[in-house]
Amino acid sequence: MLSKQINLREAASNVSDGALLALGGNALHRSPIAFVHELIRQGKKNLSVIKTAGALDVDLLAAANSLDSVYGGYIGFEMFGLAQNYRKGVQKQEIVAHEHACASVIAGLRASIYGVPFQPINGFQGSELPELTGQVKYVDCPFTGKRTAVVPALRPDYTVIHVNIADEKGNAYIEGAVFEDLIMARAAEKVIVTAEKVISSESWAVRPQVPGFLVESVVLAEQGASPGSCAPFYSIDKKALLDYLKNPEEYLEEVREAGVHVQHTSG
Amino acid sequence: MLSKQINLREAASNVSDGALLALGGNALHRSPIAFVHELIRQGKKNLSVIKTAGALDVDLLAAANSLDSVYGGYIGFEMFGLAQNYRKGVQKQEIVAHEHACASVIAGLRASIYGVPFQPINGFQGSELPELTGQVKYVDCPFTGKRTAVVPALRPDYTVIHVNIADEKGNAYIEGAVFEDLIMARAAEKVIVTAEKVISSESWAVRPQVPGFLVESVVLAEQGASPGSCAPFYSIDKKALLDYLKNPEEYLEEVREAGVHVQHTSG
Amino acid sequence: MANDTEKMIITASRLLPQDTAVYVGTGMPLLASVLALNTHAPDLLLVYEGGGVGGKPTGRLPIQVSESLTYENGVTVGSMDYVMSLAQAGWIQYGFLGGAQIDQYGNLNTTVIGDWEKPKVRLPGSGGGADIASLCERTIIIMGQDKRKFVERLDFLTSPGYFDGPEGRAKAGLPANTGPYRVITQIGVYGFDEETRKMTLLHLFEGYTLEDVQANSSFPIAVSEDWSYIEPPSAEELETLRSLDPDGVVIA
Amino acid sequence: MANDTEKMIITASRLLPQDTAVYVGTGMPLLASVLALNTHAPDLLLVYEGGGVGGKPTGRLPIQVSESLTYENGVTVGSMDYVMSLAQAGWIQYGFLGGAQIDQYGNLNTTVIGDWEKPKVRLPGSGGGADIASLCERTIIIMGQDKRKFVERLDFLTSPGYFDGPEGRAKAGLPANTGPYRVITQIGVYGFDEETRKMTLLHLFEGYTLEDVQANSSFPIAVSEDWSYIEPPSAEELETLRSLDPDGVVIA
Repeated sequence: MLSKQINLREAASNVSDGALLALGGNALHRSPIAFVHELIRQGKKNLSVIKTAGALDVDLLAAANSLDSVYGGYIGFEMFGLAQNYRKGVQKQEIVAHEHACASVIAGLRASIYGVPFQPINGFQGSELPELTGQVKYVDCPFTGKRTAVVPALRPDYTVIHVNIADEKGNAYIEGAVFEDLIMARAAEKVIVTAEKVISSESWAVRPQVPGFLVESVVLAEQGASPGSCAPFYSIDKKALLDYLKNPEEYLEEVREAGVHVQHTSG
Repeated sequence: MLSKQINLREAASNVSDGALLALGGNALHRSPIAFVHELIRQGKKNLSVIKTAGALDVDLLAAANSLDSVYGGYIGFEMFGLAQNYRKGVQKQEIVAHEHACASVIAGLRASIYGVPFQPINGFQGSELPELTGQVKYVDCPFTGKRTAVVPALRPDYTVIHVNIADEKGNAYIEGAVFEDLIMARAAEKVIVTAEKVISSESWAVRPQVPGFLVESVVLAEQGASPGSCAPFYSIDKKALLDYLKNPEEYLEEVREAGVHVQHTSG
Repeated sequence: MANDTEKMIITASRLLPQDTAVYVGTGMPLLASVLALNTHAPDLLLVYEGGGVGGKPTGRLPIQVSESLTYENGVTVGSMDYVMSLAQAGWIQYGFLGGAQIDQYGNLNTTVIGDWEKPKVRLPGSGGGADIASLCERTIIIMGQDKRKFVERLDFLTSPGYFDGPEGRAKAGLPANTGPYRVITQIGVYGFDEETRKMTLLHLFEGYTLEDVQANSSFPIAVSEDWSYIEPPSAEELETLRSLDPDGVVIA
Repeated sequence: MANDTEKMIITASRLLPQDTAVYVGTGMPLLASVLALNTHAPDLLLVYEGGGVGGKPTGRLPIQVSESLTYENGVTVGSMDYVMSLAQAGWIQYGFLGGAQIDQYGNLNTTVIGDWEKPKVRLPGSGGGADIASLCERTIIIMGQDKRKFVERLDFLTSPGYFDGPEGRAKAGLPANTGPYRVITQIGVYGFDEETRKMTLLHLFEGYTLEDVQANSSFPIAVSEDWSYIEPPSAEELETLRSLDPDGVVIA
């Protein structure tokens, strides 16, 4: 079997303008930030993003004017405040917020992994979320008659996840919380894995959770979630995040000038 | 917190006649056979069983006239042949086969873990299975218009799973294949765990997959899946299985005479 | 002396009983839950939004629910799908909520200020809020109180409280015996009247008056006949809380 | 000399290409897949009904798909839900099926002999059959051939083939480019004519004649113009196969 390992530039170049991307990780944790940086360097346009809880990843794409719409449950920097560039983009009506909750994003992805066009969901009775962007409709259960909320399948063109370890065949291992990465990796048309370490498939000491046959390409990206965290390798780089929130333009300038992925830290 | 550990007799006595039971394990592997033996000793009547692939467990209940109906995908002894007592029960119309496939049983359980009354399922277009016992109906997807098969939620009164290790709080660990046990344990009203070993909750060396708060009671049952297998502790006891298939009455007699759970092997 | 945040967290933690499961989000809810675990409720089951179940972090607080510390000593390292499904199937008794706006029936807005189509301020969105609000038996809302936050009419209903009164949740098809249980602000603790499902003052923090309650709300707030002052944080509570957040990430 | 079972397994294994995913059930399919893995297709991905993905068992064969050996050297130890969902989402190219009855369009019965309401013989049921038959790109059916098994009309349609002809699967709403690919019996190998979707002889095992084909079927079987004899098992194939099942559990 040929190795699936390619470099970050090649991998990102496979993503077309206008693509629908699911991004792994959660909030400031284990998001594929190095990949997002590369998308920005390549000047991608009109991307849409699927993400349960987005933060720097979504906000960076907003700041770079690469973002058309978001299927997201929560976009913000948790205790560091609002996602200012995403916020402004939505307020200026340049970015469409497909109003979701984390659970409805997941249910939509779950529909795709089971090859069905929709999923019933409990917990959307009464919120104003549903009606606004058509992300929730109702059907009557044919067995019980119960009126039941359903969400449409979410099928990303690409899922991009950042993991602790991958091998050249695409097998991938995540330490600790997997978030929705394993679901995203099965819901997509194609999957790109970026990894802190790429090892030989003969040398696994742990059991990978993502089987390689689901994966199109593997990219080595050390510090690939920074300035977010990638447990247990590194924590959030608060200084870099606060610098970003203060001056996103300067951060973007640095990303673009770097030309290639650099191990981004404030230190 | 009080210990949830009780003995096999107490645990089985909580199951009422007419109860709907989900049984863990798959075919001849890691099924809660000791628990089934105890149900038979207590002369339970009119039970219904949910099981993806059933074998000795279902057939024993059929042989003991404890079984009213089965929601199952496959009932048989794999390469050892048909489930003769179940087969005869259905042929005599004493047992109702709610015609399912393994995947539709799982989808029904999945509906329960998500708190919804039904689940859409891919792969039932065209089989005659659906129409016969009302286990599959169709709805039109409100987003795509696609005609979509759906199955009703399966919500067991009790799920009974046999695991490798449990603790007194109900936390439980399965080695190797988990089959549908983790889904069953979340789909049920109540959960009973039988275990090869019961340890103190302070002494886990592995991470249990079933959180104790889902579990009503824990039972120590060494060789609790025998004459089926419980990897990696023991394999199938072929002689005992073949003896059963030749003479189920004698096997039942031994179970009843034992009075309590004995470590059942042919050796 | 405890500051407002500390008082609110300690008061929230006291509401969490032993032997129950609580759905835990970032910030004050996380601190309140871990504080309960370390004081009166050692068997409280923490279900972290990020996917951990039963984690009992030691030492410093995990400041975010996705942090690896939330798995420490826990049972399951799952996904958000896993923990959400526990709520969806009715396994979670308690949940925490916050919001930019609340109305008298405990409905919450975390989505937009202004019009949804052309928002004045775009907020983070529901996150797990809509689900928690819909599915947990008792939700505890923690938020600052002023006239802009305690509003007559939400700009957007993200997470349902009692809608427009006692029949609201049943009419919407929400599970029985669920809904907002308490609202904790810097001024006091509120419940929801069983008859009207309107917000009602139950307890005041010392230093505040009944006038402060109304002066900081755009809707009228009833006062329970047997309202009382909240017992101030004990030395043990305060000390434990501060040891959980030594850098003052949340409580500063 | 190879016996019928050995010949059928070896022939099945040859049909499995490199770099594809095959859904593996108990018995002959398991042996055929592991044989392919050990001969011409070392990168074949075995997806075991019991939940294992990518397992490459060494030494003796795991005689049942739920056995722990199916996880050896594998990637994922999942659940049946996991591996079924891979088929449901279209990730699995090849699947194996068997049956008590087959008709000329490759429809299969594993449910009952006789009437479903009052069966003469109750069979095990669908298992994963209905799904595999519906969802895999190419299914390979392995079964013994005689007039009782090759029937004009099934007693029950458990697992869909081409229904009643070329439009059947599309009409039923099944995914395009799926359906029965080959039927392997002790007599020969059959395909399904692209025009009619009727079973057609492609290859004979040595020792059998075209007359045997028809004499052992209750429906007429067309013969491909360029039918041929099957190359007998090589010494390597036979040796490898027997080393996988030294006790003759399946091949005896």
